[in-house]
Amino acid sequence: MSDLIYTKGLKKYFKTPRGMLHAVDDINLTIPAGKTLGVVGESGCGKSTLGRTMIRLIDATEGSVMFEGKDINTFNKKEMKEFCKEAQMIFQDPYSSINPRMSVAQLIAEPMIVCKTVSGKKELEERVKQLMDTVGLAPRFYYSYPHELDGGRRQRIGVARALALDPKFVVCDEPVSALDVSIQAQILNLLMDLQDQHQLAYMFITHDLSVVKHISHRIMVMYLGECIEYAETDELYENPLHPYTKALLNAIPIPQLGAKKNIETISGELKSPIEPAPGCRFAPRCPYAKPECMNEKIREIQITPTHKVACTLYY
Amino acid sequence: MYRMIIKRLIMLIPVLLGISFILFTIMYFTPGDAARLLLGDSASEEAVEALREQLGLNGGFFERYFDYIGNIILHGDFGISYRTRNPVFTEVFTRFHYTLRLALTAIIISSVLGVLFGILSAVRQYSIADNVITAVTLFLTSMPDFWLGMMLIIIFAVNLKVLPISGASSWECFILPGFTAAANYLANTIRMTRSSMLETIRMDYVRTARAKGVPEKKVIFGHTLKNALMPIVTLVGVNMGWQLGGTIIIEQVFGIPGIGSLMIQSIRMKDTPVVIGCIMFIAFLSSLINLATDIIYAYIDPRIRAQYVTKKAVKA
Amino acid sequence: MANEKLLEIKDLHVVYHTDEDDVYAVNDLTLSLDKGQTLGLVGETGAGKTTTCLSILRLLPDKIGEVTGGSIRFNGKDILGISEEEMRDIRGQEIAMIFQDPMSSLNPVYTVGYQIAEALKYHSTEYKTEQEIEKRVEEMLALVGITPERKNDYPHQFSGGMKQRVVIAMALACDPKLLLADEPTTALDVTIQAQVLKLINELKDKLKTAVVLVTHDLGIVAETCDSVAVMYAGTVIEGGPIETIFGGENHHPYTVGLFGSIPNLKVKTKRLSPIEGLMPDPADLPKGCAFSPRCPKCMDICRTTEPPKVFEGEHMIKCHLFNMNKEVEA
Amino acid sequence: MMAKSKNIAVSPNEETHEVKRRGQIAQIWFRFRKNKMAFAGLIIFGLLVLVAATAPLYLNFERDVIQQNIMDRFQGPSAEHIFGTDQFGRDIFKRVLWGARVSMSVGIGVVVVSLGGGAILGSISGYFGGMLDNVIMRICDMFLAIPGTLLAIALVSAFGNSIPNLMLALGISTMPKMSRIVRSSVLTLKNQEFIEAARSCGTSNARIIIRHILPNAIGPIIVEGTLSVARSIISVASMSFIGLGIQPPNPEWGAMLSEAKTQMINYPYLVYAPGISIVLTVMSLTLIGDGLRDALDPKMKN
Repeated sequence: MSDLIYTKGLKKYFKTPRGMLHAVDDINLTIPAGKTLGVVGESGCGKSTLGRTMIRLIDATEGSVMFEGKDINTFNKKEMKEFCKEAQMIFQDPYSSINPRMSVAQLIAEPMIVCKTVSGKKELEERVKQLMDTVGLAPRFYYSYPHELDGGRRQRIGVARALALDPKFVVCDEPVSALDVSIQAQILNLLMDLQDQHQLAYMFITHDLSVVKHISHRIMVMYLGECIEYAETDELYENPLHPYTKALLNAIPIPQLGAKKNIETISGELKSPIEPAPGCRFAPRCPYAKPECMNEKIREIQITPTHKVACTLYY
Repeated sequence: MYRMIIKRLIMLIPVLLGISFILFTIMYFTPGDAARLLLGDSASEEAVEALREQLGLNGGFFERYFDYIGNIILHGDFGISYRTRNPVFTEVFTRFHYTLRLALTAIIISSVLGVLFGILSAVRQYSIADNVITAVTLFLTSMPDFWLGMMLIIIFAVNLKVLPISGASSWECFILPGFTAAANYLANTIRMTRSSMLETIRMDYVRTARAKGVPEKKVIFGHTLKNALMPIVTLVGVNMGWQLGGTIIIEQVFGIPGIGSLMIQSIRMKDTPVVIGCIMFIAFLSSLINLATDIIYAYIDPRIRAQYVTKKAVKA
Repeated sequence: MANEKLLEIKDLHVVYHTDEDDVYAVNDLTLSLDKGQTLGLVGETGAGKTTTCLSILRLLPDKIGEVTGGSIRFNGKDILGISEEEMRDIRGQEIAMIFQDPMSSLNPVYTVGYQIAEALKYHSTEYKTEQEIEKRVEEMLALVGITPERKNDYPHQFSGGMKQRVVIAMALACDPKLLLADEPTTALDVTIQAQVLKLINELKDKLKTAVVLVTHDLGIVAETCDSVAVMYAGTVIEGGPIETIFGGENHHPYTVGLFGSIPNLKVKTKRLSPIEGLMPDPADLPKGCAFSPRCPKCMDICRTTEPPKVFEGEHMIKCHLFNMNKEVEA
Repeated sequence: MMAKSKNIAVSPNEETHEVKRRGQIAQIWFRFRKNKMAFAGLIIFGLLVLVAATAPLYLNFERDVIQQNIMDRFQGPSAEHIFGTDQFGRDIFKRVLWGARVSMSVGIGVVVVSLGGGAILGSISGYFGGMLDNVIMRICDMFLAIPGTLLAIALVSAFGNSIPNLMLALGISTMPKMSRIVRSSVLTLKNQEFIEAARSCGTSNARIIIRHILPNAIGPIIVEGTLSVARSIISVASMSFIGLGIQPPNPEWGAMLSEAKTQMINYPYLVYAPGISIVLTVMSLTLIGDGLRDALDPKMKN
């Protein structure tokens, strides 16, 4: 299995008036071609920032993102332009992520015009129509403006735009969380079909554990900027190790009668990732916290070749 | 809190310096010679030259500017008026109380009536009262204040003969100018109050208050107004600042010898120290008003209060 | 206790008059809820769930929202018929409501203690003096798991989950008979959502409050509700005790679609089976059954005639499919 | 690689369901026209522009507007002189008509200066941020601390009294406010996800500003521009009124009022026509501006 993209010790810190905000802290991940890595976490855990550093929409503070063996953080302007064709992004909000003053055709054509991947008007038009067909937008929307379309169709525009340059890697930043369940399922199916057809690698960012299970091959669980558990999807759901992962799984309501009688909850809420204390960042909420959790940086323990966890319980 | 006030006052210094520099530059490049203007065309060249020397008008641009600023910083001396040879301070203060009286009359009229009508308009949205208020507002914003002043003079002073035409000798003299100066700000205050109230009324917490069964009066004057007040406080503060320097034309219409008239005279006579002095004084006052606005904010909104408190706590 | 009707909505119609169109938000909605029971109101955005709750409290936006037909009976009283004064007594005291976004449901310029006390001040006969009210506020805060000393704090000093706890304390302060909870956990993170749901579950059992829980999440319904009403385009298309919705054989095609759209944690599915198409425009509803354009089992009659309510014991389905051999309500 | 694929997940009614389609401009126009007040404003303003533009066709500037007829001075309104005559015996109606030309063109000129400068400064400041933004905004703050009328008076005295200088002076004195408005609308847009989306496919800064930011910012800028023409007409009149704007005998409305000022106690009718003309023009522009604002962004309406 070839690794299309991987990171080494990736960090992104932001300066704030109250100190350094550790949005992404020492992340190591790999995504093979044609596979999906799900990134799960609650709001404020740094998953969106991670997604943006993966395609260098934001420059990393430290560490590297290796794409096909080259570090994207060292790319110059020209190399960046080439990289743009390989790595694209689908955004969360189908309303604010689409320029309201451009027609559907213009929106989908824009990346191809910017990157000059097509020659001639005719080819461009054909390509746009083909893309619209691919993502399931009827041809009659060619001249429509976004305000005439609903969230689901807008998100299809976002998908078409991301695919326009024939990328190998797409970061999907909560692409369905703003949509209703029935529409959500349509978009999820579309993304999965496209992956099969085009061998796309996805980084699928979400807070929804049931969605991520459905679409991912591997899953990374994040908490306050750190990766706390990293495993193959089935392994993670059958045998969650980290207390936070367990709590997350436990917290999802199951739409079946009697699926769960006792809701066990963890107490407390997410702290801010500004100047975090050393040690496990989950420790203040963890029911199993021990004194050593608070002291040193937690090591990642390799439980099986495909399952890592950062918790003192498994030292 | 005190820390915030002191910080704000210190931040004022570069702004005042910047203003003085901008104005000094403009005045420097204004054609005409203050000494010649003062002595008139009949004066001899020697006399003009002597006066020029005396007033320090012969130096280069930077020399004169730094002289001027140096005197302010070192001696607190804002210079003397070329025209009257009085200290600038005296000039400003003998005139200022007229402007202040006019501005206060206007600000009281515009704020009190503005907030009242604004609330009425918002609470009874789309009613006849709302439509009438909106129409009057539109009319007031479309009127040049000097024309309104002239019309008021024609109606109340010429035809009805109930109020004086011009002057500043008694309190009655300030009624017409006060209303004239208030007109525009009144319209702004009504508009702002109305839209701020309407925006706040739609907030979830107002709906929550209603769902709790809080009486409608309490919902409007407690939950809504207190939150809607923020932009209104800002507007009143800004209006007050503008009023102090913005009554120039109204003073002309009603013949009030306030600071506005002083400034126009001084610009015409190239009386640079007075022009700069006046405007720095007004800018300083406006900043104090802004500061007061922010303090009122902190009083109304606990979130802003908390900002000041935490800042202090972090530093301490 | 059971079978004592607390809330009965019959044939409710609500229209919003906007500048451009009349929006038919609620159409022919019928619901009922027994004392102390929990009803799950399920549906997607625009199904009319929130509008239904606001109609119960008579808090539809002034001059825009209008109830054009039907009746709402609460505890035997005709809510649509009583005066505004009487209605205000009901609000907060007998029916309380929790809104979706805890961040904006609390007034930023008042302390949380004051906001909880407010409902008591205007209604309660039990807590009259200042001390009694003060004590009740502290009691309520403790009940939702917040230390009573925090009553003098302002909303901005609380996190999202804590704010929602304050909102719950505020709603329950007067011991209402009915709590309308409009997506109370949607704005919260999963772990916090679990905490708040647990709290609501515990409190409703303890205080014997009836709850209408509005949600789009079938999982939440399964965990908390006694009965369910599935809404689509402003009307209930399927309803009944929870067992009949989550079990049983006959279901409305929309309900089937909803279940098919959710990726299930417990069952491995390769592909989701979503409902095709979109929610209809409530200003321009299709003729006949509102779901017919999206329905995989659509028949000719569905496009022309409004489907009848078909009953199977307490289980109701509003669909032509089941019309054939069951008793029909005229 | 991108093989032609069959439609995935197109809903069955995708082809049949007809959506309401209207061009964007047409839609704005539709909403604008529904607003009766704004539409009335547009008609009034249209008429005023028509009168102003065609004035040379039916008026002779020298003979009708400037030439003094001392014999006819101070004639009250009559059939011959609808608004009467002024102290030099000139027909006020004709002067007011011609005055529309002056007032409107100078008012628009002022806005061209302030909007042009403000748009450049504001968009640079908003888009690039950092030090540059800081410097530009601090300078704006200083200018904003000086009362606008006064700054304009000082600038006119420095530049010398002429129509282009007046436009420049008033333009500069309103430029800081304009910069701030443009800057804040650029700042809001800059943080939208679609700008990020554009950057994610390597779009250059210039293209982002031209293709993505300007088309979205243009609406509020047009609204602000319209309202600002209204305010400028008042400012120009005010400047003329205190003798620092357009000079007599040129019939600008403010200048006419300035001439009338000394006579108004005896001849109040001198004050009516020029003043009402200002009110009418400013009001129609305000109505248009407000109407445009609502039409461009229906959510903002209340």
